[in-house]
Order: sequence, then C-alpha cells, then structure tokens
Amino acid sequence: MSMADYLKNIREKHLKKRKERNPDYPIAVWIQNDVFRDKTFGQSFTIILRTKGCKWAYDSGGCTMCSYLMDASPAEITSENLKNQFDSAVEKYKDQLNKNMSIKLFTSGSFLDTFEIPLETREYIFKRIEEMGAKEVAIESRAEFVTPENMESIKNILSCNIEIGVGIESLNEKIRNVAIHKGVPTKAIENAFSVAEEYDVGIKAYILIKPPFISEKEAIADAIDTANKCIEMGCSRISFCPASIHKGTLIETLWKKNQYRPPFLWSILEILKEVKSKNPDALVMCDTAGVSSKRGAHNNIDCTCNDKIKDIFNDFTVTQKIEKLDIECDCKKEWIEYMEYEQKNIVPLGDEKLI
Amino acid sequence: MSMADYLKNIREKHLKKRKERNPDYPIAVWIQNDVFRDKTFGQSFTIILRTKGCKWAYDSGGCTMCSYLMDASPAEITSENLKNQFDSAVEKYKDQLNKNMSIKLFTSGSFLDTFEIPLETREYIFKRIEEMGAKEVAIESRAEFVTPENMESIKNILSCNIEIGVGIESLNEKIRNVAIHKGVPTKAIENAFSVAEEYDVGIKAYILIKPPFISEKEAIADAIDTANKCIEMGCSRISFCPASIHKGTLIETLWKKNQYRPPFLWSILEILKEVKSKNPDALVMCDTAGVSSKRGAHNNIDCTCNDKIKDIFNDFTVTQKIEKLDIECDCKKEWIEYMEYEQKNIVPLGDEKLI
Amino acid sequence: MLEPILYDIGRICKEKHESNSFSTTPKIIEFDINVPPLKTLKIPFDAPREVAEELVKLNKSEYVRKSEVSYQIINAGKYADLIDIEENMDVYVISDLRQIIKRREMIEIIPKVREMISPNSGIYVPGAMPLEIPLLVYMGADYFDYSSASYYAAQGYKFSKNRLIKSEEDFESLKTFNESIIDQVLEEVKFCIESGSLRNLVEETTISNPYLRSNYRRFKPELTNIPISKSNKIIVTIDETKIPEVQKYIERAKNYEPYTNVIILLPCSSKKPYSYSKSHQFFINAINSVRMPVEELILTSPYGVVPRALERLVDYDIPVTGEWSSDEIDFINKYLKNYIEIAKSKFEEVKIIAHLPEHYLEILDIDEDYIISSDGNPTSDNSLKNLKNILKELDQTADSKSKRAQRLHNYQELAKFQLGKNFLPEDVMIKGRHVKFFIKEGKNTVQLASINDNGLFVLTSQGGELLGKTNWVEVDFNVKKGSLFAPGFKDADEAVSVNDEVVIVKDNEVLGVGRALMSGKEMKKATHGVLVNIRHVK
Amino acid sequence: MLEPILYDIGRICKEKHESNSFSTTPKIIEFDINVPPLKTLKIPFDAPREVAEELVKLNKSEYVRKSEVSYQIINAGKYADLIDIEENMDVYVISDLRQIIKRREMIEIIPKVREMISPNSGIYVPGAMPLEIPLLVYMGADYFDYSSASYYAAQGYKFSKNRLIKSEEDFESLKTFNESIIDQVLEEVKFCIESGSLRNLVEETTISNPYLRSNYRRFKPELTNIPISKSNKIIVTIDETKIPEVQKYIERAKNYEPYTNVIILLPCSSKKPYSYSKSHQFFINAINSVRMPVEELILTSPYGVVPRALERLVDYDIPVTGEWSSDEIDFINKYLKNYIEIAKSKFEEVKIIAHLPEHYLEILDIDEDYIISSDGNPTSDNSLKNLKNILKELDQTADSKSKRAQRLHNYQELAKFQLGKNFLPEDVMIKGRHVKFFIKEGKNTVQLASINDNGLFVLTSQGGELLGKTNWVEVDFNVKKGSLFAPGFKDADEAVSVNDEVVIVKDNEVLGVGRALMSGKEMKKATHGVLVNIRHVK
Repeated sequence: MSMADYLKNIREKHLKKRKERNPDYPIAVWIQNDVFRDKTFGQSFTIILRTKGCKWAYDSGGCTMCSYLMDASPAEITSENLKNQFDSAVEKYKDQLNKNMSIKLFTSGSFLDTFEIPLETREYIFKRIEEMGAKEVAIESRAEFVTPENMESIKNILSCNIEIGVGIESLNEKIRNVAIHKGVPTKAIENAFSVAEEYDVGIKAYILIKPPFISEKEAIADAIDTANKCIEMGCSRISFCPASIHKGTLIETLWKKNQYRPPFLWSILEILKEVKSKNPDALVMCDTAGVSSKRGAHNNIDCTCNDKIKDIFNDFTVTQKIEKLDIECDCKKEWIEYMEYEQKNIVPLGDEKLI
Repeated sequence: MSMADYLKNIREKHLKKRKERNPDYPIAVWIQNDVFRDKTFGQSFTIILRTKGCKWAYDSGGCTMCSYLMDASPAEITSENLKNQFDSAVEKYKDQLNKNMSIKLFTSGSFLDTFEIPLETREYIFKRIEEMGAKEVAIESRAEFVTPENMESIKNILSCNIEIGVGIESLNEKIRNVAIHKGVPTKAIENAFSVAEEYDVGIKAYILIKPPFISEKEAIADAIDTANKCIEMGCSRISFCPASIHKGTLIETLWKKNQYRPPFLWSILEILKEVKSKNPDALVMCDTAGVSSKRGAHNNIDCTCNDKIKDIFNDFTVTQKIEKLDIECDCKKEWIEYMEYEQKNIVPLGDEKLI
Repeated sequence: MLEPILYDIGRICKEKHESNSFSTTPKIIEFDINVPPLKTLKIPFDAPREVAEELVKLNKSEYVRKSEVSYQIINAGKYADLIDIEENMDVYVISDLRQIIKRREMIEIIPKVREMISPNSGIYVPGAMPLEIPLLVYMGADYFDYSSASYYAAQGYKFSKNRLIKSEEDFESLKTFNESIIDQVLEEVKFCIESGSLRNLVEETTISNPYLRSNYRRFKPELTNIPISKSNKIIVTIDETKIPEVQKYIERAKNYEPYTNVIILLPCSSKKPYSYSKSHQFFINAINSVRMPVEELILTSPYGVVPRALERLVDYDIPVTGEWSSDEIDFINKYLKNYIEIAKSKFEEVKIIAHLPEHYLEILDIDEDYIISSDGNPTSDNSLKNLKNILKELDQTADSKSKRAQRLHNYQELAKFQLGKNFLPEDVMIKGRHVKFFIKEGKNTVQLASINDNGLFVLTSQGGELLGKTNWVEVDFNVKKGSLFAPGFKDADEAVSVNDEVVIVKDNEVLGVGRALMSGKEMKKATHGVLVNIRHVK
Repeated sequence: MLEPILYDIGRICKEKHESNSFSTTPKIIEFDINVPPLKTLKIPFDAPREVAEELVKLNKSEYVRKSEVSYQIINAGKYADLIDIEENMDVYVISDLRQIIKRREMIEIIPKVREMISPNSGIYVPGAMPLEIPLLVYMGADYFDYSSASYYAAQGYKFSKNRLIKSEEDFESLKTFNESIIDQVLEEVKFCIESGSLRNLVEETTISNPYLRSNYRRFKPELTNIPISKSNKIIVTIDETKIPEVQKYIERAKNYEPYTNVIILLPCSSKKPYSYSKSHQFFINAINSVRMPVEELILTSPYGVVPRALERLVDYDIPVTGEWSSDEIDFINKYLKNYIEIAKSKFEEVKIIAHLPEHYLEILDIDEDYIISSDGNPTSDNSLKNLKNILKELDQTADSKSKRAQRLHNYQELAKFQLGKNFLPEDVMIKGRHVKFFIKEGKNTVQLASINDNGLFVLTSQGGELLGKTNWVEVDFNVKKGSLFAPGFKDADEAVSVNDEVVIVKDNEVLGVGRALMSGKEMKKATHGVLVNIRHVK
C-alpha cells in the first residue's frame, strides 16, 4: 500500500462521519473589514458555498493537513442548489451590500473545478455579481484550473478586479507533493501564474506554514522561500496559513502522538518580517484561524504573548507595517532552543511540554 | 559485667595459647648502640628476663594495648631460674661486655615487683652487675614500685647511674586508667617522680602514642601534653611508644574491625617536634618497634615515606637534632584530612583505605 | 529549632534564624559541633558491650552541650539500647556514620533516635557521602556537612551521586567539585520530598551499594509520615509489593467489603483513575448494560487488588513489560483471596467473572470457580459481548440491589479506608460532579463533606461531628479556624497520618475539623509550630 | 574511526585523530551532523507504515553523507525493518531519540543498528539527557551532544543524574550546569565500563523512569560482550536472576557434570571464593575427614547453584537481609533440579546432604530425599560433627573414587565451562599453588596451561593444540606473537566472548593461542585495529 492509499483510506473512513446538510444554504456567509488588492481598505462579502468538495481529496485522499472536505456535501449538489445558496446569501445581506465591496466566493475546494461548480452555475453567479457591482471578486482554486478557458469564462462576464486564491503551500516539490500531498506539479503553478498574468487576474498565494515531516526551522525557511518566489512570479498577495490541526488528517494523527506541533507564533513573525522586508511592496497577510489555540499556531501555550501576537497578525494584515511585528517575550528563548533541539532530534518534535 | 571483667576474660582466654619455655633462658638478650642518660653514645646490653609477668595483667586483665604477658612464663619461675637466666645471658656475651656499657634489665612487667623478681634475686643480679661494672643500669617498672624501700635496695648495691623506665602512657586520667586501663593513679606517678629524685634515680617516661577511644588529633595533643608534664616533673628522658597492634588485645579487636588505626608517622613527627622544641634540653626518643608495618605506626601504607620516617626516628633518637624531623610527602595531605574527617566522625576511624 | 513543613517519610523543615529569614532542611549545618578534646572516650561501633556501657556513663555529661545551639552527641557503639536521649535538644549528632552505614544496627539507631525526639529537633549526621544522604534523610536526618568532600578529595576521589571515581585532579578542585555534588544531592532530596518521590531517590542512591540497599530494605518506615494518597503519580519499578505506599494501601484496603456478590475482575490501565481509560470505559459501559450492581475489582501491580470504590487512591507509573515477577503474582493472589474471603463471609456465595487478558488469566490462582468472560483482548467486541451476556444471565437471578445504593456503599467504604470509620448515614444525599454530601436537618440541608481532587473526603464540622472521636486531635482550649500550634495541643490519635483529615476534639466534644500537618505521633512530641490547619469549627 | 578497547556490554573505544593524540568514547561528538535543509522529509515515530516506506526511499540519498566524516542518519519511524544500513560509515546517527526512548521499539532500533554495523563505526544519539546516556551506551551508543542541556535550560530545568528539577536560575547558568551533568555522566560511564559495573550505572539511571526501566528490562544484551568472569566483584541488588552475568553463567553452568553421586548442599558465604571463608573452611575440613570424594554445591542468589569446581568464576556482593524473593527461590530450585537431573542421568542414584541453615532449608523444593546434616547453624560443632558422621557412614558404601581424580575432573569441568570443551587428558599433571598443567611428551614435560588470578585457564600453544578448533579465530597468514589486526583476520567462532582465551587457526591448523579483545561476532565486522593478543605461537 502506498502513502496515497493510506491517505485515501483515512479520508474515506473519516468521511463516513460527514453529515448531510440543507443543500440550498451555503456553509457560511459573512461581511468583514478587509484590504483590497490595491491596498485600500474596505469591506468584503464572503460566501462559502457548499459543493461536492475537493475532487483531489476524493480521488487521492487529499492534503495531509486539510479536512475541509468534511464541510462539503456527501449528497449530490445540483446546479440549482448552488444557485440557491448564492441567492440566499445575497438575500440575507442585501441591506449591507454595495458596489465597493470585495466579493469572495469560496468552496471547500476549487471554485473553478466543474466537478464542484458546473460552468453554467459559475456563469450564473458571475453574472449576478456583475449586475450587483463589486470592487473585487475573489475565488479560490487549485492551480490546474487557472487555464485560459477558465479565465476567458470569467473575464467574459466580470469587469472588476479578479483575484484567485491558489494553494501554493510550498514551492518545494517534496514538501508540496509528498509532505502535503498536494498533487500539484510545479509546472501547473507556473502555468497558473502566467495565465493569470495574461488575463490580468490576481493570484493570491496561500502558503502553508509548517507542513508535516519538516522541522520548525525548515518550515520557516520554506515559507519565506516560497513567498519570495511567489512574489517574484507576480502574485497579487501572499496569504500565509499557519497549519492548524484539522480532525481526521494525517497531521492530527501525528499531533495526537505528540510528533507534530503547529508552528510557533515566533516563527510566523519571523516569516512575515523577512518576507515583508524583502518585498516591501508586496501585500503580505496572515490567516489567524486557530492561532493561539492548542490546535493552531501558538507559542508556549501558557504564555500571555499568544493573544498579543494574534492581534499583531491581524493588525499587520491590515496595516502592512513591518514595525507592528516587533514584540518581545521571555518565551522567545524557548522557541529558539526548541528549534535547536529539534534540529538535533532531526525528526520534528511535538509540544515542548510533552517531550 | 564491667570493662575490667571483659578485659580479664579476653586476657585469660588468650593466655591459654601461651607456651611453656625453658625457664633458665631469658626471653631475649642483645647488645646495641645507644644514648646514655648523659647524652653520650655507647653500647647497651639488654636482657629481657622471663618472669611470671605483669601482675596487673593477671589481676585486672591489664592494659588494652599490651600483650607482653604472652612472653611471660605460664609456669612458676623460681629465683634460681631467674639467676640462671641472668647468668646465661652474661655468659653468652661475656666476650663483648665491658664497664662502659649500659645494662638494661627488662621483664614483661615490673622488674621491681617481687611477684616477678624476688628481692633476693634482684639483689643477686645487682650484685653481679656491680661486680661486672657498668656505666648505667636501666630497669622498667610500674610507678607504684618506685618506693623508697626499693630505691634503698638498689642504691645499697649499685653505684652507677640508674634509670627506671616507667610506663606513664598518659597523664590524662581517663585515658590512662579507662582507655589504656593502666590502673595507675596519678598520685602513684607523682610519688614515683619524687622518690626517684630523692634517690637520684632517673625516670625514663614511656608515653603511649595513640591509645584507643580517642582520635588521632587528640592522641597528638595528649602525647605532647604528657611529655611536657613528665619533663617538668623531672624525668630523665622521654621515650615515645607509638601504639602497635599486639595479638589478643582490645585494640587488636578494634583494629580488626577497622575501628582503630595505629598512629600516622606524621603525628609522631609532630609530637617529637613539638616536645623537643619546647624542651630543647630534654632527651626525647621514639621507639620504632613495628613502625612502618601494617600493625605498627604508619602513614598511608603504600607510601614510600614510611621507611624514610622510620630512619628519621632512629636518627633523631641518637642525634636529638630537631631539624632531622623535617620531611615532606604528598601523603601528608591525606593525614591532615583524615584527622579532620575523624573529628567529624567523632569516633576514631580505621584505616583510610578501608573506610 | 525546626518546624516540619513537608513529610515524605523524610521531611523538610523550616529552620528559624534570628533574623526573619529562614532556610529549609535537609541542609548543610552551619555550626561546628564541639567535642571537648580529651574529655571523652569514643565508643567504637564494635566495642565490647562492657566497654561501651562504661564509656557511655563516662561521656554522658560531656556529650550533652547546652550552648547557643543545644545538642547531644549520640555514641553508644552498636548498642541502641544504651542510647539515652536528653529531651528537647536542638540537634542530635549521630557519631560514627562510617561504621553505622554499613551495619544492620543502623536501623536501630538513626530512625529510633528520630522516633524518640521531637519533630522540632534536628538530626545531624556528620561525614555523610552523597550516596548516603537520601537514605539518611529517609530515616530522619536533617543536617549534613561537607567533610566527606575534603576527605575523599585528599584520597584522590571524585564524587558522583552514586560512587567514588578515582581522579588525577588536584585536591582543591576535587574538594570544590565534591562539595558541589553534596549540594546537588541535597537540592534533589528537597525536590523529591516536595514531589513525593523521595523513595525513588533513595532507590537510585542505594541500588549500587549492597550495604545501603540492605539497610534500605530492612528499614520499616513510619507509614503515618506519608499521606494516604500522594498528589503526584508514584513511580514503582522495583520492590513492588514492599514500598510504603503499597503497605499503607494494603493495611487499609484489606478490610474493604464488597457491596454485592457478583465480582468482576478487570485488568489495570496505564491511565489513572482506571475508569478514565478507554478500556475501562468499555468495561463500564458493558457493566452498565445490566440493572444489577456489580463489584468491579482491578488486578494490578503493585497494589494487588483495587476495588472501583478506591481507584482514585492509587496513581502510579510502572514499567510495562507484560511480565509478572513471582512476588507480584503471590501478592496479587494473596489479596485477591483475602477479598474473596471477605465477600464469602458476607454473602452466601460469590460469582466471579474474570474479564482479563491472557497474561492475567495465567497468573490467577484462586480456589473458587470463575467464569472467563474475555475472549483474548478484553476490549474486543467479542469479549464485551460475552461479558454483557454473562451479566444479563446473572441479572435474572440477582438480588434486588440498586446501583444507587452501591454508589453510597462505595463512598462509605472510602470513608472507612480514609478515616477508619464510615460517617455517612444511609439517608445522605450525594450531589454534583464535584461530589458533595448533604443531610437534612429539620428544614436545612447541611453539608457533611466533599471529595477533593485526590478523591478524598474533605469534612465540614458537621461531617466531623458525625465521625466523632475518630482520627482525632485533642486540644485544651476553644480553637478557632486557622493554625493549631503546639502549645494548645493536648493529645492525638496515633493513627493520624500527615495530611489526614482530622477531627478536633476537646473534652470528648467535637469542635471542628482540619488537616494534619504531621502525624499524630509527631504531634505528640512537638513543642513548636503549627500542627493542624483547622478548616471548620462549629 | 573507532577502535574498541573495553567492553562491558557497552564499550570504550579509542577515537583516532589526525594528530597522534586520541580520546575515548563514549563522548561528546565534535562535529555537527549536517542534514541538508528542505531536502529530506523526516519520519515521525508513529508515521503510518505506508508513509514511512515512501519517505525512507525519498531520504535515502540525502541521509548517507560521505564527507570528511562519513555518516548515515537512521530514520525509519518505529519500523526497524525499514532501516537499510550503508556499510562502514564512520558514524550512524539515531534520529528522534525523544520518541524512541519511550517506546518498546527502541530495542529493535539502537541495539540492532549496533549489531549490524562494524565495531569501528560509532553510533551517535543526538539530544540524550543524562539519565538516558548510560542505557544508550549499554545498547551500543558512542557519541552524544549537549543539546538537551540548552533545551531544558530554556525550559527552566536543571539536570540531575536522574531527573529534571525546576529552577529559577537563568538560562546561561542552567545551560552550563546541565552540560556539566552530561560530562559527569559520561565520565561515570567510562569509569563504570572500566570497572565492569556499567550495568549498575544503568540500573541507577533507569530505576526512576518507567520507560527506561521497561526498555532496560526488555533489552537482551549480547552476552559475548562481557567476559566470562569479571575481575571486580559484581554488585547485584535487583533483577538478581536476570542480569547478563548470571545469564552467561547459567548458560554454561547448566551443563556441569558432577563427579560423584554424593552431593552436599552448602550455603554461600560473603567472602569469595567461598572456600576462602571461615564457614567453608569448616565445611571443607569436615568433608576432608572422609576418603570419599563429595560434590560440593553452593546454593546462592543470584547464581542459583555453584559447584565447587566453578566457584572462582562467581564474585559478587549482594544485600544480606536473609530474605529470598520468590523469584530467587524459583531460580535456585530450578537449577538445583537441573543439576540433580544431570547427576541422576550419570549415576544410578544420588545422595543429597543438605548442610544448610534454616532459611535455606525453608526454600528447598526438590523431589529427591535428602539428609539434613546441619543442626541450626551449619558451622556449629554439632552440625559439623553430624556432617562428618553422615559422610563416614556413606564412605563405607561408596565407590572407590579418588579425590585426586576429582581434582582433575573439576578442572575438566572448568575447561568445559570456559572453553566449551575439555582439553585436559587424563594423564595431565597438575602442579603448584599457582596451578599449572603439564603432560609428558617423550622425555619432555610440556606445559598446557595455567590458572590465572580470575580462576581461568591461560593456555600455551600446546594447550591450544589439544583444544583444537574450539573458541577459535581463523587467520590467513602465519601469525607471530603480538597483535592480530583486522586485515589478517579471516573468521571467528561466534561463541568467542571478549577477553576469552582463543585458539588461532589457519587452514584448520592450530597456530597458537591468544586473548580476544572483542567477541567473535564483533571481530567478524571489524575493519581496523587489534582483534586478538596472540600470546603463544608454535
């Protein structure tokens, strides 16, 4: 049995726990303050559509840290359902929506994968947005779907700025395709960047901080390296995603055995500083979902600096000011020594309290 | 049962091993180089008479370090036997004897105790010596026999210098009469000194170095103290006797359990230096019987300094030069620390290798 | 003057200074014992008894020193009966450790001196080496010195925690090093008393020395100097059945009475309490599938048998190799048999179900018939189904006992175990997740006790009143909440252990309840300091 | 490149430097392992097997580094079978100690790597804590580092030899202190290997840690890595019947054949050899009062039963408390029964006399009848008289065997024990206090062997010739007296232990005899250094 078989097996086992939900409502929908691609501030309107979910996850077991497929629907989702989801979301927030917003359309997979969203549905949604008016439209997709055909289909309808969030995760082939098991060849990523440039579509590069099977120190280096390369390749922004422990994933298995630890916030600070200082014009953000909790990125879990640094991330994401990242705490020493010790252990350590 | 009973018991038990010898021959007899009471050099003629032995040892168990009684005769020794012993000794060495010698008459007890040597025998021997001529006569006796009567009986016959070796051991009452179990009151010692002075008889004070039940440090202090007092009381010379382990004694019992250790040679050097420097005119000697052996006084038994120091003692005894006592060795540190550690242990330690 | 603050067989005391500062023992002593030179004759360990007797008399007046710090030097050779303790000295100095440490009489000397003297007095053992210090503390010593450091440095030895290592280094550096090892061991001793693991440290330091190990094994520590249940896991890797924690448990658990005659034998789990483990969750679910209450009995090393009612009192880590030693097997079967005997004397007949894995079944050696409900792994579906079926069948024929009543019974047994007596009436109300006990008094609901994090009862004064003069401390004045000092103390139950819940009585009347800071035996000898923290008074 | 110089399960090696100086392992390693960043994916201990397999393949080329110091990083999670050793690296680096140390798979990883690699290769275990180092050395590790010192200093922990102690000291001073503890433990490890007491150090450091203790107990050390008899007393205070010294003894002693069917059971003595003790002097005198030869068999823990012929091979110190554990009792009886079985298969009938004190008689559990000759204390006059009388009576009916022939028999059994084969012909002459063995060859008297201070045979080349290809080392050239280096080595008997007398053979011809500096198994993997000291050649 191969690693892929293993991942497929645990995925299938875990998917049995998935529950059926009303197919006419999206997974989530909300409005929040945000930074636009042109670095101005405003509001964004996010809809997470409930689709069939990420095909890669079904076919191959998917990524080692991801369990978004659990949110996807076990039952068929028709084109009609998806339209209803969009419509109901818009209906819900109709009073707050305006033309100066960014509209974000996420699935638990790839918006551009017709396995999840049929072309007809995609066009329906874009048309409705074009009618409503928006400053930006953001979608998410695996790199292989950033094709000329798909860009045509968007550009034919939407006139506003468009940004596609692509899970680059890492530009290290081993890390991306073995450790993360992303299943995206480097070639596909390069294609996506060039296609996007050709069609003047932005690429928001999602970069995973701390995949499994590498050390904290390597994770820092890899995230910095990947970000720098993505910026060089012309991404519209960098969104760092510190790993957090999703249920039913391989990294959860490792974490439960104390053989994986989500990244330290110190590591993320270092990454952000490094990338931002090297690329002062780039838009660099950090996702704070799970940050400061046990299953998310955190420093010594008892330390008070965790919440402070979470705030710093949010602040930095909005302000893009590098000096916001300056903070000191006694526990920083523990992080430095943790990394040193982990290098000696060669294999990643778990939580510092449990070694 | 008291301590005396105990001592008597082990004495009796041990005496059973005593063998009968020819009562007409002395225990030993020899000629050697010696220092006289007037500090000049010459030869001495020593006869150790085989008597019935020390009455104190029979009556009370005797001293805790002494087993000379083992050399004494289990059978009756008649006056005739004693005379024969003397005569045979003189006969043996007749070619070497002359009038400038010191004649030493020792028993395994007190020469002046009529229990050992009847008055008539004593007078026979003295008369023969007077006939032979001698520069000095030395005898040994417990203090209580240094009486005016006994002095009269000697002086009536002998015209030469007379010196009586008296086992003072220690002038500390507890040490002398409990630890050593000498059974001689301080009064008796004082008497002996004054009687001796009155009759112009010298007292050679035997002082025991390191009785049982006291520490090495205390043993040094006690020996110095005792010597100084003896000199003050007018003894003719000091003869230090470093304890050695006689068979069948209480200190042998303790030594075998590693709860007693014969004195270090360093201790003896210190005692000699101290006493000689305080009393430059006094004749201070050190017996070297057993010295440097396991059962005698010794430093760390593996150390090469043992034999060197033994030679120093012999040299010093003859020359009386204090600077002869200067010697250094690495093992001196061990002695110092041994004493410190012993003080902390409160109870005397055994051999440093076996602790 | 010492005031004990923690006991773990050995103890930590506050040492009061003239300034307000204080330090804690075990520690290096700060004054020099002065044995007046040439005034005493020291008694070697193997001195003949007659000699020892004579010298003891001779030394008496010199060995009791009433200087600024009063002390008595203990020196009677190997004859513990010749030791004549002068009361209430600040310090008792044990002489001749170099002999004592190797000899069986050691346990007749050092621990006996500790037994005779006040807890406010210290024991000073001059000349101890690092490996000897933990055992000496375990036996009651408080003070040490650095003298062995210099002595062995002069001999060219470097200390380790366990041995002497021949070294070429010079005296001064060896001395400094050796002293630092003594400091380290003293620090570790304190750390281990604080964490309840002094025994482990003693094991570590005695295991490579047959003399120390012999004396450790001969020594029977005073069990009231450890709490009934430690707050940290205990670590047991050797001497499983002989350690004080187990002895103390067995002494009390052997009187446990089961509630019903259906006894199910279960394996232990590495997670504690057992019922928090996955495997026991499975067992409990299966057992709860029937209406009938069942006695759950866990077989385990080192504790032998642990009824579910007492499971929170055992918390331990042992090596898991799946092998039992013969001693462990004998021990488990002995106490299992004892348990069955009690059950049989209470019920006409017992029904024993062995829900155990293979390596437990192999060691089972009892006279009664038993049903094996497990099929290989006892957590397998098959095993659990079997168990349920067997229980279902028994349920048909069972007496009508209730699980609710069993819960009360279990707490009553816990009370007997902890306090020596059940104080919970049959109509007590048991409430809450953090369990509390109440009774109705007229219209009022009165709390009697609660269960703390260690699974033990914490009494209210009403609870104390129901308990009566049990596990008691007697005082001679009307106490208030707070500290009970030695001067107000009158008497105590000698069964009281350090940390115990105690009932405060005066003239046979219960005044309140509190927590003992030392054992009843120690209180009776104390002259200073706090003996009990009084929590509730009427 | 390492050259082993001493084995005590674990080993000390010379580490050659470019300069002429050398240092010895176990030690802190002096170069940094370079794992190329982002080129490998590390395998967590519990990685699923499928993952581990894939990653092992992926990492292979990156984990074998042929720099100035060649090394291979071992990382296969818990799957020892996935470890693929690259031959003759200088160093093998064990990754993920933090997981390995707690897990049963440890003994499938570290000792197995040691088994697979050359004795000239080192094992480096990064990140070890002080308490782990002795066990790791015992399992074959050579190199360590200080990394745990800093890590735990940053966490605010101070090292002791056995545990972590929470401290308020600052990072730098904790780091320095912790490093010094690692140094101390490494120094002690070496000292203990030199004095043959590494097992004791391992016991000390594993006893308070259930994980380490479990892995220590699971580990079955290679018995050829200790000599057949150590020059220092061994100390045994726990695990009596399971320690390697006893296992090694039993493996050989269980084949011992008694000379006569009159067997007298004797208690052990604390003085060794037993026959040097006072009590055994009494027994031997009593036994010598009859003409008939008698088999003297000493009952003892930890060795079980020791025939007089083998007594010089056991030298040990155990705690004397007079109590036997059940395991000790079982062990003694097991091997006593085995001994009696052999005697019975050799003789028609055996006569067993138990000249034993009470607490020995209590544990005696054999099927055969036996006569008790002791009356209380076996050294009492009465007991000894009894014994003499019983022997006298038996003497009447005994076969005519001679004590002289018994002496030869005993040496023949010793030869079987030591060398696996008797090489002493019946007409050998045994001479002198420092026993020597001769035969007549024509007119010449030729020496075959002598007995050394440890009670073992030292062979001459003539002795070796009689022994033949037994306990052999095969070479491919005509050796001279002196060192046999790896290049001249061809093959060796896997039964050869370190320090063994070995026969040097070439083309099945005996060339001489020597002393093995390592086991036969180790020799077969060695590429450098001295393997055998050749003492005699023809």
